[in-house]
Amino acid sequence: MPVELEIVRVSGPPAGVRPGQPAQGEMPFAVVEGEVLTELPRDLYIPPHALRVFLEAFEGPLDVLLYLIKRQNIDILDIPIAEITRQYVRYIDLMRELQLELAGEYLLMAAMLAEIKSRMLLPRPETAEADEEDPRAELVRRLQEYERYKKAAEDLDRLDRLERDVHLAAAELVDRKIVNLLPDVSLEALLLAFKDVVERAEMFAHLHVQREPLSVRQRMSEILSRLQATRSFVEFPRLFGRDEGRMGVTVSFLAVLELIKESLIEIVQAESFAPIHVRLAGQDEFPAAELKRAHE
Amino acid sequence: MNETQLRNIVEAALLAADRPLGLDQLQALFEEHERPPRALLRTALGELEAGFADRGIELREVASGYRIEVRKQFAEFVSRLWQERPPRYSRALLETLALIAYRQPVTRGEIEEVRGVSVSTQIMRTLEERNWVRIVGYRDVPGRPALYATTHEFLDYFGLRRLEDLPTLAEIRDLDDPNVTLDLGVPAGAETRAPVDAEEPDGHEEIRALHE
Amino acid sequence: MNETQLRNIVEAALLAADRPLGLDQLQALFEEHERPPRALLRTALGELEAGFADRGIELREVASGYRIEVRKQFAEFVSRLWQERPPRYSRALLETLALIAYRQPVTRGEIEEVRGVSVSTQIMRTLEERNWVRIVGYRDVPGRPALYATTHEFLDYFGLRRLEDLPTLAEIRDLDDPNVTLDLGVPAGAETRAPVDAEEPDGHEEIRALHE
Repeated sequence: MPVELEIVRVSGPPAGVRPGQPAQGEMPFAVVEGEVLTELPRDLYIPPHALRVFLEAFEGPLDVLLYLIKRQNIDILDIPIAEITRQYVRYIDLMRELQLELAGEYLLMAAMLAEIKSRMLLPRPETAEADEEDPRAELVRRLQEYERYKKAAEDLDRLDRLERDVHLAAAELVDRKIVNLLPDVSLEALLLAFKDVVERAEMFAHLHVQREPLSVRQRMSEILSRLQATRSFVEFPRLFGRDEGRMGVTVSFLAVLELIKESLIEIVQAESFAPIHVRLAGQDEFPAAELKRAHE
Repeated sequence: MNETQLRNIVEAALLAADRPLGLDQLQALFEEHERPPRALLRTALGELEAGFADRGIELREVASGYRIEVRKQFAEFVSRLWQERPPRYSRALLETLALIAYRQPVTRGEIEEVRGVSVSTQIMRTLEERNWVRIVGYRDVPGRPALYATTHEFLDYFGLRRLEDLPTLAEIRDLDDPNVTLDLGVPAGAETRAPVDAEEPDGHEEIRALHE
Repeated sequence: MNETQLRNIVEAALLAADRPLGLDQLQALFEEHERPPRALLRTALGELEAGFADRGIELREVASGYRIEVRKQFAEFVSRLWQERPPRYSRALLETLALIAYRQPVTRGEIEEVRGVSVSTQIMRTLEERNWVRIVGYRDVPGRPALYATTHEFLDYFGLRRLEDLPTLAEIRDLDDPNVTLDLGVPAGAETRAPVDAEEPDGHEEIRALHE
C-alpha cells in the first residue's frame, strides 16, 4: 500500500521519545514484532502493519495534534490551523483506510478544527481586538494541558520505582512467633448488646420480672463462690464483712435471702440457739456430724 | 572491583534475594570479565559475617546456600510485627456476657431462655478462657447446671470498680438519645458515682429476667 | 535497653517487615514498659543510616515509613537475580495515574477531558488493584461520579515521601503572553529548552492546595 510522502518523511521522532537515551525509563513508541520502534522508518514505503502500530500508538486526537506540531517545530501558541487541520484529517483518513477502530473523539476533533478554521477566516473587527478571543485559544489551552500531563507521565515513568529500579532488602525471620491479641470490647458495645437482648426478651417472651440491684447480684456470686471454695459449712455471720458497713451488710443479707429463695444455698442450724450455718444447696454428702465438728 | 565493593554486592544480593544464594548464584551476578573466583567470594562472605557481629542480623549457611537472618535474640520483638487481632466477638457472645453480668449467678439455660436461642459451648469457653466469667456454683436441680458469674478481671477490663457501676437498663436506653451522654469510661476510684444501689433498689426495676 | 540493642531491633524489624515501618509501628514492637520515645527511635534510625554508609544497603523514608533498600549503585548486579522483566506500564495508564496524582481528587470524566479520550475500565481497575489509587468520595453533581486520589502505596512504589516530591508540572503559557519562553518538552539538550520548572513551582502550589 503506497503511503503519502508527508507521513513517511518524519523529520523527528514522535513526541515523548528521546533519541540516544536508551534509559530504562524510556517509553518505546511502539513494538513491532518484538522490535522496539522508536521512530518511523525513513523508507519511502512503510509496511502496513508497521504503520498500523505507529498510528495505534497515539493516545487520542490531542496526542496526534501535539505530534504534528512538535515534528514541525511549530510554536504551540501560533498554530497554522489550516495546515494542521489538513494534516490531521489526512491521518484520520489513513486510520480509517487501515480499518483502525477510530474513537469518536477523533472525529469530534476534526469538527472542532474545521470550526476554528472557518472562524479564523472571518475578519476580526479591529476595535474589538482586546475582547475577542483568538478562535484557537481553547484548542491551545487543551493541547498545553494535555502536554503537561503527558510530560508528567514521562517524568513519573522515569522515577526510580520498585520492581524496576529499587530492590528492597529483607532478612529471613526464622522462628517467627505469631502473637495473637484478643479482641477488644467496648463497654458501650456490651451495654447495647444487653439492651437489645432484654428488649427482645420482653417483646417475644414477655419476661417481666423485677430483680435485685446489681450490688446484690454481685454479692450473690461472691457468697456462692466462697461456699464453692470451702465446699463446707460457713458460719452465717462470716458472710458479713466487718468493714462493709451498714449498707454492705444490707446488701449481703439481701443476697443471702435471694440465694435461699433461688434454692442455691441452705441454712442449717444444728439445734436451737446454735450458730446458723450456710452451705451450698444439694450437698447431702456432708453429714450432719460434720456440722457438729465444724461447730466445735 | 575492590573488596569493599565485592562485599557490598554480596550483601545487597543476599538481602534482595528471596532465597538463599550459593556461590554459583553469587558468581552469576557478575559479568564474565569481572567475575570473582569462589575463594574471593568466600572471603567477602567472611567479612560480611564479621561486620554483622554487633548488628541485628547474621549470615547463615543453609543447605541451598547463604542467607541473612534476623538474630534469634531479636526474633521476639520482630514477631510483634505480625500481631494479629482476631475478628471481633460475636453479638451472641456479647449478649451472653451482658446477661451473665446483669443476671449473675445464672445458668446457661437461663441465658438461653432470655436470648431465645441456644448459647454455644464455644462462647462459654471463650468467656471463661478470657477470665471474664467463671463458675461459682451449681443450681440444685436435675442436671446440676453450672452458675456463672463475672470476675474481677471482667471489672478491671471494663474499668469498673464494682458491678453496680454498670448503668441500669433505663440509663442504657438513654444511650440512644443523642442528648444524653453516659459516663462509660469509669475511671478506677471515681468519687462521683451515684449512691450504691442498695439504697435505692427501685432504680433497677427495669432490669428484668426470667425467674419470678 | 541500650542504644545498640535499640538500633539492632530497628534494623531487624525493618529487614523482616514486608512493608515500610513508621515510628508508630516501630514503637509497637516494644512492650509498654520498655517502649522507646520517638526521639530515641529517630536517633536509632540515624545511627542505622550512618552505619550503612559504606555498605550495600541504605535507609530510605517513603510515605508509609522507613525501609531498607539496595544501594542504587549495586542495583545492576542485584537485578540479575531475576529472570523476568519488571512490569512496564502503558502511556495511557501512566497519563491517567499522573492526572490522578497531580489533580486529585479527580473524577474519571475530568481525566478524560484532559486526555481527550476515554479512560478504559481496565486501567482504572489496574490502578486500584495495585493500590495506587482509591475512591475518596463522590462529586456532588448528577451521576455522583467517584473521586480518585493516590495512596501511600503509590508514593512508596515511586520512592516518594509526599505528593510534593513529585516532579514539578510544566507551566501553561497564555496566548496573550508571547514573552514566556517556549517549553515544547523537546529532548534534553535542545537549544529551545525552557528554564527549569523549579524556578516557578506552580505545580507544587497546586498540590499543596489539595492538602488544605
